[in-house]
Amino acid sequence: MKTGLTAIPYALRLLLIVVLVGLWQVFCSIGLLGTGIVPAPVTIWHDMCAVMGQSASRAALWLSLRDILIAALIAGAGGIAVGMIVHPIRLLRAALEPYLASYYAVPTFIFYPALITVTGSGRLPIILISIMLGIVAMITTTLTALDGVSRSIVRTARVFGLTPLQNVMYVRIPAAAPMLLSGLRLCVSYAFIGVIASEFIMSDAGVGYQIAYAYDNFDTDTMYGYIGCVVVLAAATTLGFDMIAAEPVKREGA
Amino acid sequence: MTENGQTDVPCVELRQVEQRFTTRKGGNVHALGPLDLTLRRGEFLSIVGPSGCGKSTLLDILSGLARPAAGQALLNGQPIRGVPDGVGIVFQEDASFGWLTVENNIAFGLKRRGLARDDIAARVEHALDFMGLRRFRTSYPSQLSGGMRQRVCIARTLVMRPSLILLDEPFGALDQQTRLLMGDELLRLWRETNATILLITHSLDEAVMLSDRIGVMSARPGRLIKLVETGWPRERDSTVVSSPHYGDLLSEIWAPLRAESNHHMAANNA
Amino acid sequence: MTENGQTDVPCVELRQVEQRFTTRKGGNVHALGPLDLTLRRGEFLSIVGPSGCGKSTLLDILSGLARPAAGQALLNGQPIRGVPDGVGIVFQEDASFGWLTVENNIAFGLKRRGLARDDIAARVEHALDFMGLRRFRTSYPSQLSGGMRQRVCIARTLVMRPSLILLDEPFGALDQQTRLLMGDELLRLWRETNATILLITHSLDEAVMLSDRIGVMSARPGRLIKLVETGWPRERDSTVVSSPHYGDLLSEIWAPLRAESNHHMAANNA
Amino acid sequence: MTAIQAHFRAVAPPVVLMGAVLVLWQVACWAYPHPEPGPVSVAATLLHLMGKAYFWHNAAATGRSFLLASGISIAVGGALGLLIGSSRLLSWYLAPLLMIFQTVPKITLYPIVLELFGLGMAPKVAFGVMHGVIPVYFITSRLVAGVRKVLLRSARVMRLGAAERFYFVIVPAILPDMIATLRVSVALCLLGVLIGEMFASHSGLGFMAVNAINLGDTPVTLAVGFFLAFMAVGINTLLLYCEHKLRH
Amino acid sequence: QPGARAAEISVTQWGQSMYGAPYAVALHDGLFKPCGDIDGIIGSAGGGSTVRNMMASDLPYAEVAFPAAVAAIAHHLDVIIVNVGTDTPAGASVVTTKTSAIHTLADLAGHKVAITTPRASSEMLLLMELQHKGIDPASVHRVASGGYVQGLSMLDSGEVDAAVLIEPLAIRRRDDYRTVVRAEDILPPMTMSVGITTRAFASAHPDTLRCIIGQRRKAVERLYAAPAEAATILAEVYHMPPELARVAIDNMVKAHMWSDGAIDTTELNRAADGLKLIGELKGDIDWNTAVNSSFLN
Ligand SMILES: Nc1ncnc2c1ncn2[C@@H]1O[C@H](COP(=O)(O)OP(=O)(O)OP(=O)(O)O)[C@@H](O)[C@H]1O
Ligand SMILES: Nc1ncnc2c1ncn2[C@@H]1O[C@H](COP(=O)(O)OP(=O)(O)OP(=O)(O)O)[C@@H](O)[C@H]1O
Ligand SMILES: [Mg+2]
Ligand SMILES: [Mg+2]
Repeated sequence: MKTGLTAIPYALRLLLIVVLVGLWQVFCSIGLLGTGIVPAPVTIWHDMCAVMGQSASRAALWLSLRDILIAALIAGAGGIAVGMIVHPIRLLRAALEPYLASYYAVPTFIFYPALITVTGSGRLPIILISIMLGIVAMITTTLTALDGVSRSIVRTARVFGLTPLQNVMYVRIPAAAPMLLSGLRLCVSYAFIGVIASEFIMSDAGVGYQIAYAYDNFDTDTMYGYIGCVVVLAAATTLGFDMIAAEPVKREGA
Repeated sequence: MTENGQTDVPCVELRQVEQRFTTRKGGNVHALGPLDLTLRRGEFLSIVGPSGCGKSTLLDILSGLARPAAGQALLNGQPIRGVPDGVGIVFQEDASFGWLTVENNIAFGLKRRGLARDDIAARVEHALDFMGLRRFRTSYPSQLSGGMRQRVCIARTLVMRPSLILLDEPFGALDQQTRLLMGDELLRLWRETNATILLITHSLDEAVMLSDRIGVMSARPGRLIKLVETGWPRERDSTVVSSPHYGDLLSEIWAPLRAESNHHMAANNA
Repeated sequence: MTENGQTDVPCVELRQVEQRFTTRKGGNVHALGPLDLTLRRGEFLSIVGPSGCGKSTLLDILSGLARPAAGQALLNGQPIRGVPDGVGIVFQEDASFGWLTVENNIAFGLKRRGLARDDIAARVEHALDFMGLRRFRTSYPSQLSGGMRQRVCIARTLVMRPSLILLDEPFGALDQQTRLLMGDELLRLWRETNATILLITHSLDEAVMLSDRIGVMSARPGRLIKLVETGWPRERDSTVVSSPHYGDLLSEIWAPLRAESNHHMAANNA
Repeated sequence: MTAIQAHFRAVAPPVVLMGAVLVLWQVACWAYPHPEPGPVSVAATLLHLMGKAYFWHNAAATGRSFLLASGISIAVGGALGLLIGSSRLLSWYLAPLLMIFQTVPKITLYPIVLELFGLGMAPKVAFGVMHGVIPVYFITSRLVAGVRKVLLRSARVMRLGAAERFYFVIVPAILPDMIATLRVSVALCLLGVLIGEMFASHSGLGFMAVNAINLGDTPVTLAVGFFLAFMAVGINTLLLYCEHKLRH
Repeated sequence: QPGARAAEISVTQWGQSMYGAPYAVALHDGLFKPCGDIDGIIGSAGGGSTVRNMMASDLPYAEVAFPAAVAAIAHHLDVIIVNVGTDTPAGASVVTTKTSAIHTLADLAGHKVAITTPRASSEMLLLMELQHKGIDPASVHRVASGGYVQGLSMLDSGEVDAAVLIEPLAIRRRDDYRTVVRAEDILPPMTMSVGITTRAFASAHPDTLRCIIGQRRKAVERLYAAPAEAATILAEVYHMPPELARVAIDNMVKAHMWSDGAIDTTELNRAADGLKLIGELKGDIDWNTAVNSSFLN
């Protein structure tokens, strides 16, 4: 009963997406949206099915997905760790802060050629670039999250005489959890962008490469098939993450 | 031991303690002192004073959370370095852990200390009853009112059975009637455990009603301008309010405070 | 007009007012009532009650910020719809505007109402003096203590010269000594402006000391369980504390509250 | 005196850190000869470039698109944030849609952008906006939702209209935090503009960078990268200054 | 201002490759002035994106790599070939490290060679070279690196034993590597880049097209007539070191890289065969419909 009630808004949310996609289809059908710009959803759906029907495409998708996951996990964990370490060291933090804030203006993949002379080519530089993209968001969020932990909670931890590790495990991380989750969400989205954009620009495998390849070869159907897959994946991770994150956020009375 | 249960053995000694802060803009704030104060083992001492006079600062020094800028702070004859064992503190602000249920909040310190499960469970049960939190044991702090949350913090401190309890305006979030009841509970607890209690409060009634001694602090930089012995017996509760001595004590601490406040008001309009 | 300045003309009338909330999880909270209350024009009425009993909810209804779920709320005989003219309210939480200086905070409402510059300046000057804020006129709220900020909010409301002043625990952030002084100021203001005042407070002393009448509310859903007439003359101040009648009044409102609180404690442990 | 000291305290740590990194990098280059250039040669290249008119021509092209993109992002994202953030219902339904858009790698939408905006400055600006607008929206809506209820209630009691409430209460209440977090979103606008320049352009720093990459001219690539980094830090510092001015 | 479509010619890899040299000269000398309001050359990431950029442009004329043009035609885009840009694979090479044991194409057997991306022209040329020398393509492991610079990095780190390369990057890095084979030494002339436009534009503005192609031809003539001067111009327009531009131009002049525009079906077919070799092209292309040579004079 209770779960049934709380599921209703989620269902309505999904319904809204369905309705919007339906409208898009209608606009395309009556010619309000030129097919030269974006194809109709039904067309894209067919393209997606065609793409997913090939084992090579599934492999490409899986390859990208795997690396997105690896990058998101490393960036997330690493970002939290770095944030935790930097936070109490005031000087270090003051030194890092301006760079953290302006970090995203520099297109990371400019450094790709320089990077592969160090790392070699293949999937490693792609994963590294994605980590580089995501980790800064995680560090920043961790710092903000730790700032948000109230002074009295930090002091309470001290009064209980916790070891630094206990302090992190039992107080800081749980206290910062709701924000850390939103940071992780950012991390996933950056990992997505990092992996697929790197593949698009300079790789030879993965969904991003397939999109670029199809684009270069005027294979519009395949291209939209892959783009559709990427959007669906993005939507699934976003909504999925929302549902996972909802519980701790609600508990903390946001 | 005197007849009211307190001893003459010093538990805490402050000698010419001072505290200063540097503000972010580089200014210097003289927040406290110089201040001399001796807390006798087993006594119940309250501190009252205008807001911002340095009461919380004083507690930070006693609990080892901050080192004084000048002077000495001794616990059982030893200089206080870091948070000493056996000191419990309840902060002025809400310090409940939002990610834990009420019972897990209360058990937190016990678990970290590695007590036996049974022992933890027993102590938590007792604290839940004691603080009137039984119905909320599985609630999260965000589902409680500010007053309830403060009770959780008090319970979390008391289950550790500290021998020195520092309370910073613990009932600030409660309504007056609940404050009175909680005060009675605190007195009972104090008698049962023989702990030394230092209570900081804004409420003169509370200070007069509960304490063996009351310290009155000046406006910032806070110094002790009066130290009043109430002379209540160890067995007492909020009914002392009706004793004639109560009014005398109240006016005895009210006079210097009123002077301080007026002085302050005047200064602010200068 | 009676000898203490209040009239028998009803200013506010509440008839069988009730309030209910739907929680996010779909539950239903009966927060208030049914409650009947008449506020006479020019009187000073205080409301005390356990926390969470619906006092702030009641104020929301009176100020037109919320519509009651049942019953009627009338101001000067008219149903309250939206925020009526001439009603000033000071909220329980800090409502000062962090981006404005103290004087601009105070002038805010006057400026929005488009008063003449001179008039605004004069009123602000007066409020600064009145509230002891002169020294802080160009400070920003973040540079003030919680108590000072609350004074800013009071000043901001009073400069509008409301005929009905609703105060929700306005002195909560102040220390007791300052509370008493502020109470005296409030009485003076009340006499000068002939406003009707409804004061919500946790402090029984304050209620007894300041009011013509005191309403005692039950635990949630809050109902009026007692209405006590103090009988103080209009010319009064905090010295009434020493009158013998004071103690009687205190115990008269304390008795039902103690019962409520005990009842509540027991219920929480059920 | 103290003002200068405080200033020094704020500026010194990042400068020292950057210095340390550069020195380490240079030492690594000496110790371990590598095709990659060290900071000295990158700095020399940058100085050389900065003496050239075409470099500034490119920088100005990027700057124009960036300003336009951030302006649009802030206006549109801010408006969306104010609108959606002040309504629980709207945010429940619209926020996930926008978040999905945020997660989609914009680069895959390049074909559509080209189709819609053609060539020239428009697609670059569009790319910048696509990168920046959602973060601005998220920040604004989070801040608007976070405006303390009591302030809004005060506004109602003062009988302010909806417009007055926005203008006199909500906007000033969120402004300092807004600027604080805008620092990150305008950086993303710049990124978007640069990506646009890498795909179809004949000017701009992104165009320069991609040419240098394909010509294997690492010093120029890094010089452009560092110039962009300096610009980003500069913009960031400027916004930080505004934020401090606004925060009391 | 935003929204206004640029009247620009699209040239693949503008600023990076030698395809653009005639345009650099023409632009510098104002040769395009009689052709209307052309305010510059727009570059692009190469491949199909140049075709797309062209189609999005107000002046749909572009010089694109031949495979991209073929792909566009094969996918029934509204594109026709109107002139030839370059007709030799000159500038493409296979390089290895100075210390490598690989000296000839035959030595590549059993080794790894970095190509840019699968089925790109770098792979095509490599396969054609192998085919020409009668070496089994399967014996050479082709490793996709993602780009020429990346290929060199892989070579440096020992992940591959050789890498394909093009000029001018090859000239810039010539001291670091040893050339194993140069495409122009093995392969006969074939079409490498072509000028394309849309049918709609061709029928609406035949004069503009004629003008652009004619002026480009003039620029090519100047290139061959005064290479040193052209190198100075290229260095200025591409912001390239003059020395690099000089060597690059000299090499290209020697190989007679730039075509005057004339379309030779044999050369088209040779290049198309290469595309079939890598599987980019399945059937034959009907040059009669894909090519319109009426704008050549
Ligand atoms: N970290 C700090 N930096 C600068 N000033 C500080 C700091 N901590 C406290 N102060 C200042 O020192 C003074 C004493 O603060 P403290 O919190 O001890 O007062 P208090 O007596 O506990 O007040 P209240 O009754 O309001 O709780 C105040 O004026 C406060 O502004
Ligand atoms: N919007 C709301 N949704 C659900 N419940 C609410 C809402 N507002 C108030 N309540 C509940 O209604 C009851 C009355 O709240 P109210 O704030 O009026 O109490 P109060 O008497 O002012 O308490 P306090 O003395 O602590 O200020 C509380 O139990 C509160 O949890
Ligand atoms: Mg304090
Ligand atoms: Mg309330």
